[in-house]
Amino acid sequence: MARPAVNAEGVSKRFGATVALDGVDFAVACGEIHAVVGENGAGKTTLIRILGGVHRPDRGVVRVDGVERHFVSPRDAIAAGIVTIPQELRLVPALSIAENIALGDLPVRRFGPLALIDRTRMYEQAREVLAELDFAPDPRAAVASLGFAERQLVAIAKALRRRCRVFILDEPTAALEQREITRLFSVLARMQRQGTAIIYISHRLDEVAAIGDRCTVLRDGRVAALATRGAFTADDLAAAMTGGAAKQAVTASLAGGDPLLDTRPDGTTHFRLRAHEVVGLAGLLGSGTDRMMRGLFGAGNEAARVEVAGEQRRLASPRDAIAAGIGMVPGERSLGLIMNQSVRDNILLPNLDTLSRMGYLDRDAGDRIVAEVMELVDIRPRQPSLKVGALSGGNQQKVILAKWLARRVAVLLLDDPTQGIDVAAKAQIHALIGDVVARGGGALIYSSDLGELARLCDRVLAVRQGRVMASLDRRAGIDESKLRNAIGG
Amino acid sequence: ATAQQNVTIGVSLAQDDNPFYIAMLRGIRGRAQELGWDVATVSANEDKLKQINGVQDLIARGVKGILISPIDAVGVNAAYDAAAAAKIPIVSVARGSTSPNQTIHVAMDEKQIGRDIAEWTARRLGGKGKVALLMGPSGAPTFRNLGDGYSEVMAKYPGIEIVFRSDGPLTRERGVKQAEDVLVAHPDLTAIYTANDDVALGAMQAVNAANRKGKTLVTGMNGVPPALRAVKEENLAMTVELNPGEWGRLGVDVLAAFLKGDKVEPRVFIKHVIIDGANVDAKLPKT
Amino acid sequence: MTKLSLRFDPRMKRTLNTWNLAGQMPLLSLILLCAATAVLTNRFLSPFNLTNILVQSSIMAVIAMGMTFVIVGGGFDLSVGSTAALSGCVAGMVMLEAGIAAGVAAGILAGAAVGLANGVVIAFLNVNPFITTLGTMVLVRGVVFLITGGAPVSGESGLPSEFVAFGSGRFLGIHYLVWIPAVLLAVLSFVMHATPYGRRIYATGGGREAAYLSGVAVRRVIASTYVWCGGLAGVAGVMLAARLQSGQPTAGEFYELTAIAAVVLGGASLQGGEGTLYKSVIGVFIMIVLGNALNLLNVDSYWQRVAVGAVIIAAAAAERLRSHRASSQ
Amino acid sequence: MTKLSLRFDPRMKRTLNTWNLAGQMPLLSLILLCAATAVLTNRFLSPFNLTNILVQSSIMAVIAMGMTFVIVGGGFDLSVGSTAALSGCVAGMVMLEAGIAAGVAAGILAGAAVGLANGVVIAFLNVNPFITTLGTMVLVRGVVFLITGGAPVSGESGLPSEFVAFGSGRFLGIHYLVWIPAVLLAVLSFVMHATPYGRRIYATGGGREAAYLSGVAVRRVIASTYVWCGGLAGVAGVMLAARLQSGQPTAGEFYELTAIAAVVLGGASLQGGEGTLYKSVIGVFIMIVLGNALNLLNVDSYWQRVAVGAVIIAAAAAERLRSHRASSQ
Ligand SMILES: Nc1ncnc2c1ncn2[C@@H]1O[C@H](COP(=O)(O)OP(=O)(O)OP(=O)(O)O)[C@@H](O)[C@H]1O
Ligand SMILES: Nc1ncnc2c1ncn2[C@@H]1O[C@H](COP(=O)(O)OP(=O)(O)OP(=O)(O)O)[C@@H](O)[C@H]1O
Ligand SMILES: [Mg+2]
Ligand SMILES: [Mg+2]
Repeated sequence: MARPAVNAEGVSKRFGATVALDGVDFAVACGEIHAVVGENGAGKTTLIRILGGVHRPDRGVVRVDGVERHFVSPRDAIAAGIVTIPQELRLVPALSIAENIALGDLPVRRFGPLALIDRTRMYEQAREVLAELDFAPDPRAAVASLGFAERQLVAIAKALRRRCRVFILDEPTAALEQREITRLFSVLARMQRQGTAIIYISHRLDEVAAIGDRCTVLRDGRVAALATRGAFTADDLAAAMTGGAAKQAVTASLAGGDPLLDTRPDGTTHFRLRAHEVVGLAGLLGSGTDRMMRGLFGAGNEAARVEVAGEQRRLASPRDAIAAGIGMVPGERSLGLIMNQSVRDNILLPNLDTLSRMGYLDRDAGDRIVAEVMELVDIRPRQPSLKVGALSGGNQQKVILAKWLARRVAVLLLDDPTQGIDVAAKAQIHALIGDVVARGGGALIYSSDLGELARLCDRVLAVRQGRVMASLDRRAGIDESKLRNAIGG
Repeated sequence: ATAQQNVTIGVSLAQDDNPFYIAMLRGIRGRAQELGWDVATVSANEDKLKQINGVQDLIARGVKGILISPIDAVGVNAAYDAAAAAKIPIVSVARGSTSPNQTIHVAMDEKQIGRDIAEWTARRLGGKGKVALLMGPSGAPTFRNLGDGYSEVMAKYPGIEIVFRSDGPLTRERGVKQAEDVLVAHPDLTAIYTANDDVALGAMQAVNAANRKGKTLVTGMNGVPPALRAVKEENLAMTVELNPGEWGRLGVDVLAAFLKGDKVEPRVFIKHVIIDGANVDAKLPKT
Repeated sequence: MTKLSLRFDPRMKRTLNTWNLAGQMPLLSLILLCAATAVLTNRFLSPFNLTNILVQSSIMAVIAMGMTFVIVGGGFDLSVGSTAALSGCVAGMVMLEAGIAAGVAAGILAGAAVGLANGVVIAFLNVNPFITTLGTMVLVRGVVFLITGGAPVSGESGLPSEFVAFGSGRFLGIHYLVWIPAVLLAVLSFVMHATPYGRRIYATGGGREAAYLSGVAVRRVIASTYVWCGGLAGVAGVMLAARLQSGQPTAGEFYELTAIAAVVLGGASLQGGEGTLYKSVIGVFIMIVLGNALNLLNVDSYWQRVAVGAVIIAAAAAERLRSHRASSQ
Repeated sequence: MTKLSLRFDPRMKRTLNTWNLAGQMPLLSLILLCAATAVLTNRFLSPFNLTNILVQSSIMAVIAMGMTFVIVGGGFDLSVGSTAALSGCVAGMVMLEAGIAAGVAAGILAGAAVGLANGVVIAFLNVNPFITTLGTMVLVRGVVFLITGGAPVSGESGLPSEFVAFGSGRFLGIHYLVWIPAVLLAVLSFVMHATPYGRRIYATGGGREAAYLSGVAVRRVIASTYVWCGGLAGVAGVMLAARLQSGQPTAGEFYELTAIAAVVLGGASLQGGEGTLYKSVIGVFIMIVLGNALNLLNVDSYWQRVAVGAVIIAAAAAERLRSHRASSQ
């Protein structure tokens, strides 16, 4: 292997009592794609944040081209040619797409000492990099007007635009469709040929197996395995990550109970969810699945009129929906959780009414429920007083599910619930959905991963422009390619 | 028949939430009504720029003359300049200005009032004791002058010591709080000077609560009815009657004389009267 | 993790864990301040002065508790000073006509009504709380002057003597004025921490969208915090009228800034979702003890301002130490 | 999309697209206010009165521009009023000793120094901006009283006559005091919209973390906004001294609230990242025209407060119409 472009030697990092990294060695060479995988909370993000100048290691050193460097801020790392696409989307919603892409390095025209923004060039550059991803929004539109996955593309474009020697991607594909992923990979391949060192973090192990030259597996803050291309398969990685064999996802039960949720037969969006049934929503970026989901939860612009368990209901707010036995896991975690509050408070939030004893809160009952559901969902650490913001992504997602499981809702609306979640946690979440369905509930699930839908669902509805265009039934067989055709991908 | 075209005069108050100015405005309005004049009022709430702006607005409105209680002797001179430029007479009432464009000043002798209060207090104390000064808002010249007059006289009494001195807003609440604290620091305090009756009434409460009634004299200033009642009940040792209503009437009369073309002295003084147990009965509003 | 430990309030547990320094900065600042003053003047710890401090703090403590509701809910209220003045004057006017009980009730209701107006505009019309309550601050002050003609409200012969006596009276050796915030603190702490409603306030302030998607009626919760704030400002206004033996139309100026400062010194976040009633009260004590100390030490009133400004900043900086580790930037 | 259209500033384009209503609420409010007043009194549109309005707005406009920097950067500044008083007094004192130019420079520098202190504490010590600038507001006022002894600064025979003349003089028929904000508006708008530095302010206010990860020196940017704000408050303080023909230690009280109200009326978000200088100036005009109109109409000063409060809330509510669609709940 060539000389590393950047490497970490024996880096350790603690956050309070948590040891996020413990003596990790890591290196990436020019022209190499080095994948990093590991369970949620294994320390992947912490590692690349150290390389990117966000955190300073407690022990160990970072070298760039063999020279020891002590980055004080991301600015230093960027100046050294290390550019990162962070895991949590970091864009400025009020600024335009082009400004976000150029931020930190705005193109200027100089008039003597005066440097003015060169807007023409800024828009051109934005258009160019966005085109590489097959994405052509108006670069002058505000980022706030974009959907979650579209913002992900902008974040990628932003990093692509920086000429860099080391390119770090922290779960860039978590919310993306196959089409965008393919585009991204071809861009990465080109950069690789040009000699860029690439660090690629993902939970989609087949992806990793496909593009990684080498792969580091982190477990509990240590390097559990380091393998080169050809020497590992997705299953090997899963085994190394968890320290044992992973279960594959469940297959759904046989469908067909009483109708649980029936949208008004207003033509194109009509569908029905029955007990014991998992229905999928599939759609491309901007197809409106998220709006459909919010609408059903009473959080759309207009009240939803639906039949729940055979009863006509008007859902004007999430409160109405919850009262009708519906729970939703939103696509963005920050919408599902109050980050600076404890796991306990978050889980109890939708359950407060049931814990009210003549106006006051039954703490003991609350604690029992929290303990029970944390056990059931396997939230780690089992510490109800921990702030949710300090949990890893997978555990955060489980907390959102726990809120609704504690309430025993009949209908779960899940907007990309396994996005950014490790294989083991993903299997657990699938199992939990299975449990809900088994005890007579129903689930409506959107996923950016069509394979997941194909495995999980009894029926998948293909959505385009907010309308249900087709319905694929499990009995007729569902597979990824059929789905892709149905949604127009 | 001469007042067919109604004359409007402008009034610019330093504040609109102080009983003194409220009473003064009432006097102005009363006298103006007798003359068949209209009154346009603006209030600055102790903001100098706002006072200049208000006077400009009055000029824009086309008033024939302006009565102003300037917040500062220099700071609002631009208002006087603007009036002069528009050839409108501008009469200071109560507070005064250094502006050459001030037409007339209907004034009180602030330093002299301060001296009179001090003399009265010193006599009562027999030339011995500890005194606290609760003065007016920082930077307001009237209250600085009052305090200076007061301190000047007290300096002549070796037996009297000023142990506390503080600026603050003219509110009853502040009177209570600061008097409470001073009485902790100096339990043997013999007199509290206050710049205003509201402060005095607050200080008086603290004195009574500390069981110092009669032992710590509280003096007021302005002569508002509740203060007169307190003097009557011997809770307040004395206050000074300024009769702001009368003051306002005088201001209108002076302006009227000037507009008629009569000769008026540039400074017209209003009398102040010390009110204590001896003469309070005559001053109490009849019930 | 044993079954037993689950029965503890996690909040209490966290507090215990970190008692030593973090989270208790406001209390430490207060103790430091008191100790320094006690060293400089022996009168500070006299029973008489301690009583003073309690009484002086009482009114602001009630206002700061109301402000805590609003700030925890993610809002802001500049109108509390004007509201207190309104309540005091309304209470006085009604009292002179219809007796003490009616007066007190009217005063508190007037405050709650202002709070309701604020709450509706802010929560349901989505107007910025800063600008809304700035508007009500000015507007309500105008209303106070209009109804009183700018003159203090005390009638011909003063407010009813029982009411005036209440302003300086004691029960078990403690002023009534001090009992009120003490009882309110106990009751309201229960509301904030032990009722579903209280938890919803924290949730709404901590993440409005997430709370909404969890079925919290966020608008109603937000509006309700302003009603608390207005109602408590009303209580404070009535207390103030008792203490000043009159309804004072000019009372309460700058109360809003003092109250917000106290709440922030008590560790609340103006982002919402954080804050504790008793710590806000500690914040009030810091402000009041500081003023008391400077008066006792006969510090020049100009230097007093310098000292107050410096201490506010220093106390806030000390409080930052606590959250320093928590925030990465 | 043609090549040509790319050359437009997108902001302008966006503004044009939505000109009809959204985004121009402040201007519409102002026009409505002017129209209503003009109907009620024919004196409103007299040249004398229009000049009045311009001069009256000038000083607050300068302060509001500084406040816009801070608010766009995600901050808050309560200390501008005290800072303006400090600058006016420092300018006066230095001017009496060392001439006009030195005085003006000293005044502005004093303001910038206060801003720098605020900025360092807020950006680098991470202390809450509300509490920090509340502290400086009180502290700086104390300093002003200390250096002036509480008395206005005008020397034995007044400030230099050229300086006083400047306060009422004109150039091309327009007051100098009006030229200053006009020129500043042009220059500073350019800074905010056409330079990378300006965009970094928006980015920092709109998403501090994102800006930080993009390599923006967020702390330096934030600190710099306070320096602008302090420096511009310094300019305003010097203008005020010229207008008041003296340095006034008590000047500038409540300016902070008026300035913040103007900026928010101009559509800025107290969350940061949004706001435009010229709209903040429109916000100032709304406040000043309102006062002017009420004076011309001889509205009682108590009713004036009621009207000002109501209009502030109404204008803010109108401005909400714009962003209404954006907020989902
Ligand atoms: N700022 C922080 N404060 C406290 N704990 C933290 C912080 N950042 C990370 N951690 C903890 O460090 C551990 C490693 O986190 P890290 O984000 O690196 O995991 P990850 O491998 O990226 O997980 P994921 O797949 O969920 O993104 C976790 O236990 C996490 O809770
Ligand atoms: N999001 C963040 N995560 C972690 N640390 C942060 C973050 N934001 C700021 N910091 C801390 O702030 C410090 C300074 O940040 P920043 O680069 O904004 O300051 P600066 O003064 O502009 O830079 P410099 O001092 O290097 O010139 C960094 O060293 C870092 O520790
Ligand atoms: Mg991660
Ligand atoms: Mg740095």
